Amino acid sequence: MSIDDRDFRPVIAAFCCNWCSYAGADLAGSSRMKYPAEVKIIRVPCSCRVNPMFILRTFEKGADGVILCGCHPGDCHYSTGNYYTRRRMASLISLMEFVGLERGRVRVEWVSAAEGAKFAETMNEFVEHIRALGKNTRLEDLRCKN
Amino acid sequence: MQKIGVFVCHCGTNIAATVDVLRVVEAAAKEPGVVHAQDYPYMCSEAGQALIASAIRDKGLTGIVVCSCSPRMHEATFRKCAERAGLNPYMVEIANIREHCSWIHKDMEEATQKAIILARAAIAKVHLNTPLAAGHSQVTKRALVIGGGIAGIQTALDIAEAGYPVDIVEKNPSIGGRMAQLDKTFPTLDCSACILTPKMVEAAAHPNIRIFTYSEVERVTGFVGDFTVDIRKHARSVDMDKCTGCGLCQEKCPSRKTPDEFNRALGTRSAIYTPFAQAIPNVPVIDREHCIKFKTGKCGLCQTVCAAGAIDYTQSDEIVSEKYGAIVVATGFDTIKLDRFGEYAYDQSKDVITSLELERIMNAAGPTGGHLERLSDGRMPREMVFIQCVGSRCSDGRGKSYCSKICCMYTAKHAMLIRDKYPDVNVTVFYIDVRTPGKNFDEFYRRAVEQYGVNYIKGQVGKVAPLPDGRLRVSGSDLIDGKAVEITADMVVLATAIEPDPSARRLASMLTASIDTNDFLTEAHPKLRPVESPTAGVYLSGVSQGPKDIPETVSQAGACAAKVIGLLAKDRLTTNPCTAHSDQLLCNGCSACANVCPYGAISYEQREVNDHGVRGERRIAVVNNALCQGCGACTVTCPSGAMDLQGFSNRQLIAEVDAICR
Amino acid sequence: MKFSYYPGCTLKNKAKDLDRYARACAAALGIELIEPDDWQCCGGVYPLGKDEIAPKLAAVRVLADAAEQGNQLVTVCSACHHVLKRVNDDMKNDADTRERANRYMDLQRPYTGQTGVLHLLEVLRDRVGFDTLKEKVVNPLTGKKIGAYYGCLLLRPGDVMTLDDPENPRVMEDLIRALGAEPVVYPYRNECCGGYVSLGDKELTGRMCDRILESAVGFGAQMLLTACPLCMYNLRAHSDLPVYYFTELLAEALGVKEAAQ
Amino acid sequence: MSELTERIMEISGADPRKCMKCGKCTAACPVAGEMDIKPHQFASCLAKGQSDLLLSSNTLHKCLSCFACVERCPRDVRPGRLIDAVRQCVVRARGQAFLTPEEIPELLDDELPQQLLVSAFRRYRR
Repeated sequence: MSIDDRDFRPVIAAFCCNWCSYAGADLAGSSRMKYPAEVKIIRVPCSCRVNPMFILRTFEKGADGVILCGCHPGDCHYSTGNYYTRRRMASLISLMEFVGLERGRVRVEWVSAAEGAKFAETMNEFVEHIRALGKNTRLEDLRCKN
Repeated sequence: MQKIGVFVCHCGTNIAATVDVLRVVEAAAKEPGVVHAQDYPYMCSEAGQALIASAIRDKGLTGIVVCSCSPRMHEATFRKCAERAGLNPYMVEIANIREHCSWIHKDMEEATQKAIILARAAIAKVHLNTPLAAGHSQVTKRALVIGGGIAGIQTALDIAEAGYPVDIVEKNPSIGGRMAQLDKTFPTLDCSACILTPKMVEAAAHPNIRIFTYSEVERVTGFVGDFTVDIRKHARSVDMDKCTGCGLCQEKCPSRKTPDEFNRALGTRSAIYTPFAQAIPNVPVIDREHCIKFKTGKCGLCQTVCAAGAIDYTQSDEIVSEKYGAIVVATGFDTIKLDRFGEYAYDQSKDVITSLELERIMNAAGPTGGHLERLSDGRMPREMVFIQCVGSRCSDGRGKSYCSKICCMYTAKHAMLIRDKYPDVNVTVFYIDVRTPGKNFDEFYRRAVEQYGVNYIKGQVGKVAPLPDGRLRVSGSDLIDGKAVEITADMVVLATAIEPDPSARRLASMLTASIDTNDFLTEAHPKLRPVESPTAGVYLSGVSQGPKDIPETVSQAGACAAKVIGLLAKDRLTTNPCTAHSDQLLCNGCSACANVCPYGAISYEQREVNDHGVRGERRIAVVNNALCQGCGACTVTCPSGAMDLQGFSNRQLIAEVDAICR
Repeated sequence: MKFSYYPGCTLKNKAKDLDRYARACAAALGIELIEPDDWQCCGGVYPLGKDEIAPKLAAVRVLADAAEQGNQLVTVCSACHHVLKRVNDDMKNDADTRERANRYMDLQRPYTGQTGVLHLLEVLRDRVGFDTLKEKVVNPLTGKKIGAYYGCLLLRPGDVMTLDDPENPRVMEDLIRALGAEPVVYPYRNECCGGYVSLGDKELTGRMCDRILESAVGFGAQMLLTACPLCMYNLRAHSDLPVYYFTELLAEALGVKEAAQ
Repeated sequence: MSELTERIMEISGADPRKCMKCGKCTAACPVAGEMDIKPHQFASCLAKGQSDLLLSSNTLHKCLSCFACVERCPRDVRPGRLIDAVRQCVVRARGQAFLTPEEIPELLDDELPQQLLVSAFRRYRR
């Protein structure tokens, strides 16, 4: 491992639904559970608000990993939103694989408002995984960089 | 160009200890459009809010960003503050630099960098915010309480007393719940039925309360202030208006072998039955699964003996549809199944019982007439062993990881009552910890030890082995002496873990109320909003939210009622303006959005559209703002990108993404 | 029905009965048992240390051989069954063991826990079915009151063995019932007999066996049934009660005992 | 944490800090009466970092690895694995055995199954 690798600080965006996962992240915070500062959370009303285009945009902008968190299937605040998420993301993930992006740069996780520990664990694991994958060079669009 | 103010909160040291607040202010001030940036120790305080208000007024701010705790905590506070200062409340964004930053990181540099990025994202978003106006909706001034135990009864009584109509839905033939099954209550030892029955009667007689027993919630639609609920009233096969409650049918019923649920299946009941003598309503139901008439067509004895002519075999389930402003979940608990705890021999010996079964054995109306005896041979036990934490505090996947909270106290109660009534019976309690945090609780437990001579052994039991002579060898450990001990007992009582009633899970999905990994309903905030669900208009009462004893349940039921009354007292509610809308120039009327909308909020209109000078009539999606809840499903489904969501627009979210990746 | 069959070292020596009757019963029930050409002792105990690889390799070899044949692997000895199932579980679920074992073994194809390991009792219950078995019984053991003795290795740890409820098992009782006899359920049937401690401390194993036997006799057992040669050794040393391998009574009921001898 | 404690946790893959001190392991152990240090005390000594106390315990040779403690532990501490890990630390360090091959012949009898010998040897020496 080169020095550069060790210093690699991935950019990771986490889309969290307001009702479950964002609250789960809050609980992780108020319980003082640690996870890496690389993770930046974007609040959305429901995981189904996340357009696959947002995720592609995030990668174009140079993010190394994107994680989308919503309520557990069956527990969606809007009844069915996360079912749409599940279907859309399954397609997106196969598409990303098809175009040659490393497996695992996009992840979908269900985290409830009560699962602060799961949120922290998931983030620790995801960041670790992205660190192992290294920098996202395949989708990054230099023209999009400021 | 917006004129943006950024306000960075120290939250005492909660934020400032890990985030260099001044550097965040400095960095924010350099962002385009930011004309004002400052920090303050407590932004949510009156003085902090005054700072924000004066900055809005003095500098003519058009949008503000508050870098502070979670928006779930204080977004509403800062929106109100902005409104008071003349700024549209939806021109406020929060950067969560506490829960999502200072509290989870240790390194100051790292946390400060992250806080700056979160602030930038919020600034980028607020640039694209537009003033929004909240709409209004009506409030149906009636509440629904699901579950007719002490939690549901107390909540219903308190709401009814405030003058609002309440319906209680109870799945069993009578209200009363678990408390009706208890013999005595701690820490005063008063008789459970004696203090519960008057409340049941009061609820039944209250002009504002309707009780649907033998009924279940089937469907819930709508939202806070305007729920529509379908209630299935199971066919009772007895006419509630005609029945006089004489009980003759139950006496004459020839089918008597059904396990009696009220007595935890320790005894049997007739097929036509009321669960217990003080049942409310005092009208029996026919259990069709066990009724001879329904099974074979031959019998009809109850109909013959009923002088009031109340028996009606032709009744069928009925669906009642009603509107409610608020819904209270009070579905209570059951004890866990013990099939994964074979070491305690619950399935192998009749004399190993759960504490709830002991309640029935100790109760005068129970299967043994209140006489303490072994269920195997009817003999009086001489040596009794209680085992605590059976299935509670288990993180190995067999039981529940939480403490069931009530077991230490009811075990002390049982031990004390037995020693009081039968001084010759030796009582040993195996415990891991005795937990008695409650008024007069520890004193109560100590009385069991000091006054009643109950033998408390600190240690868990490893095996209960039935012996050929019918007794039970209990192998436990005594941690104070550091050794293994064995007691030959006549009866073993298991303080079995409690879990939410199985109906809670189904109900939670119907109500879109969140539920935790143990199936307890989640509260909106664990400390500050303990009786509200995160789903507006849904409230939590009793054990459905977490383990509780009776005093706590009653307090929570009252608190829950106060919240419901607060809601029903309003004539109208402001609605969330963060709703979807379609761009009529982009919409091609394909119906994709309407297909995914869970609220039926999208319809189509023929509209005259001027598309770059070309006039024509088009089919356009129209969102009903009163129905739209703002999930955003339609925005992603729309193939032409015509649908967008106010407050979380495509451009706003992309601005946040860009700011984070910068 | 065709399975790879691992007898284990004890069944080739002191516990020949357990093996002989197992083969005879399998044949009578239309089960083909194929013994691999060369196998080694499984080690008798499962190595508990997470860093121990070498003592697991003999088991991996047998498992990998069954995988090559495309068979599931059947055993009758409690100890072999215990070791094989647990090593297989490691090969399936513990990446470190899997990787290191494969590096040592230099197999044609890497082994990743794909072989299903079954105790003969599981085959009887889940493949043959006790109802079918009952129909094949020619000498029902009517009137016999039999206590099943499971011991520790067969059942625990329950999440890996998955043979039965580790605290309140019933597979042997169901077998006894299928053979026409009456099972005697007694609470100490899943408590340890003392195992290999009897090598140095016969007194201790004596006390442990006494407790088991006292319980079995107390509930009316006239004989005991076991699947483990070590349990057999310890129980016989301390009991007047006859102790049989389950395969022997099965052979008797199926009418193949004489022929097997 | 001492190096020894760390080694024991690594070899056992079990975590004594999960223990809630209920004593169910000792209660479930069929030979707890013979042990100088009981199974629950193993977990607590390790959690406190007093692992050296355990090295000379007779528990190392009394434990049958029957897994009653492992099966019944409500916190998934797996005391049986902890005991075995300590035992391994002892035999690995000492390079000598509780039982030597020379001692074996006089312990044998005609009925003794091979399984017993193999098991005992695996457990008692390395």
